Amino acid sequence: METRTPKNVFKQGAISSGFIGDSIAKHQAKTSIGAHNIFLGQVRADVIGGKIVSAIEFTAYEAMANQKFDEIREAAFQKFELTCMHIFHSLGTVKAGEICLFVFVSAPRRKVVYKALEHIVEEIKANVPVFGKEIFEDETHQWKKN
Amino acid sequence: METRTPKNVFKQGAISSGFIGDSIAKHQAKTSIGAHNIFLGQVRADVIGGKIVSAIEFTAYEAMANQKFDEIREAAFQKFELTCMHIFHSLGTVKAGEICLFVFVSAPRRKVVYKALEHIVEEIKANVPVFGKEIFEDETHQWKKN
Amino acid sequence: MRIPIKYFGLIAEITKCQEETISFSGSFIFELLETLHSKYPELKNNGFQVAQDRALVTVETRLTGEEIALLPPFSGG
Amino acid sequence: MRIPIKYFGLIAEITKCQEETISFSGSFIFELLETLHSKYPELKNNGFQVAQDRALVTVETRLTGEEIALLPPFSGG
Repeated sequence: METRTPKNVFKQGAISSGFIGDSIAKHQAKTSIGAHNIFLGQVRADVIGGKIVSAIEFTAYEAMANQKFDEIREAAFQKFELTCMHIFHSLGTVKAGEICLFVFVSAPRRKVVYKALEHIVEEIKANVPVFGKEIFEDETHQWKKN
Repeated sequence: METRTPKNVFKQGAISSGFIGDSIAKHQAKTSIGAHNIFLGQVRADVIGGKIVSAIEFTAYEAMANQKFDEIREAAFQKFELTCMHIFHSLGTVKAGEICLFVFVSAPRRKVVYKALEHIVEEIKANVPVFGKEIFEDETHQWKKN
Repeated sequence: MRIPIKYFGLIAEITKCQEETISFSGSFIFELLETLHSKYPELKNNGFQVAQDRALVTVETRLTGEEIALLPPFSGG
Repeated sequence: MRIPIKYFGLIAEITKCQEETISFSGSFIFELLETLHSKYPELKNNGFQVAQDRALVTVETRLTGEEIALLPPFSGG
């Protein structure tokens, strides 16, 4: 049984570029780091059946999702020699052009960060119970598929 | 013969987190983008023979380097379906903990950005005439090897 | 047994609620699903996975009384 | 032929200058390198690549009179 409480990965609304810049700045004190790799998921204004996606509204099974994020994080630290790792995912409405997923890995040397980042992002997409509702400009919607 | 003038990739001194945040923000208007991938090279305070690296001083064969960066960029646009790509490299002194390389790729879908980013960073490391002089705290130095 | 059930995404649209507690006499997930399919016939046309106590389970899993969740395809990021 | 030559990194430390123009009567890169090795004996102990007109060349390449550069191992990023 998992007893430790996983960190909360979710943030209400879009993830701002200022928040991302600040996260990068915080790593300047960690002078053993030689390479950072960052993935950002951005909401696309897809055209589906002639209608344009204006936003995605994210919901999640939060307790299970935070546990999954925690498992993904722990497994990645086991698998890859990383100095640190941060994951943030939006909940609620994120407009087209805004950022809804921010994954940030850092390591002494670069070779490991490429593989680690891809692995973590793919794990998130496949295994974390988050649900995106694509809202069209006419306020109809459809459920996003990854 | 190459007639177009390549963009200047070099920036004097460290690349600030604010600059990176602003670059991210500028992409919010490009609503066909679904995924960004960013690589950041950070100067490590390596300990070499008991002495600590306090900074790297970068020089480059600028004319050839900018031409190489341009070739790498054009080849990557041919090879990968990318919406945009930005490369910045520091010249001059960059202190331990500061960022000296910023590579930023964006695409409609995520699968392509991992491969594209790794490819571009490895090409830069292998083929661009930039030279790093590792400055120790006692002001002696050695030449960096990748 | 009283079983708390959570619904998400498209599934919550079909059930028109995000959670409820169901009184139920069976022992397995597949028996619970039969009950839910009767209550919400539209569920049959939609794929979902089932979690018990925040972990995915198969339909042959025995009910423990802990929270059940019906999860449509994940689409995070 | 007068040939402009640029030196970088460790190589510029050895030559104690970043660029110079050399008057020279040979036709090939390897001949130019012989001249430079005589002028800067310490060059022999250090690996470098040669560029002519901003493109890497081999020692068998013919000199065109355009800018030559002596490039130690690249270490950007």
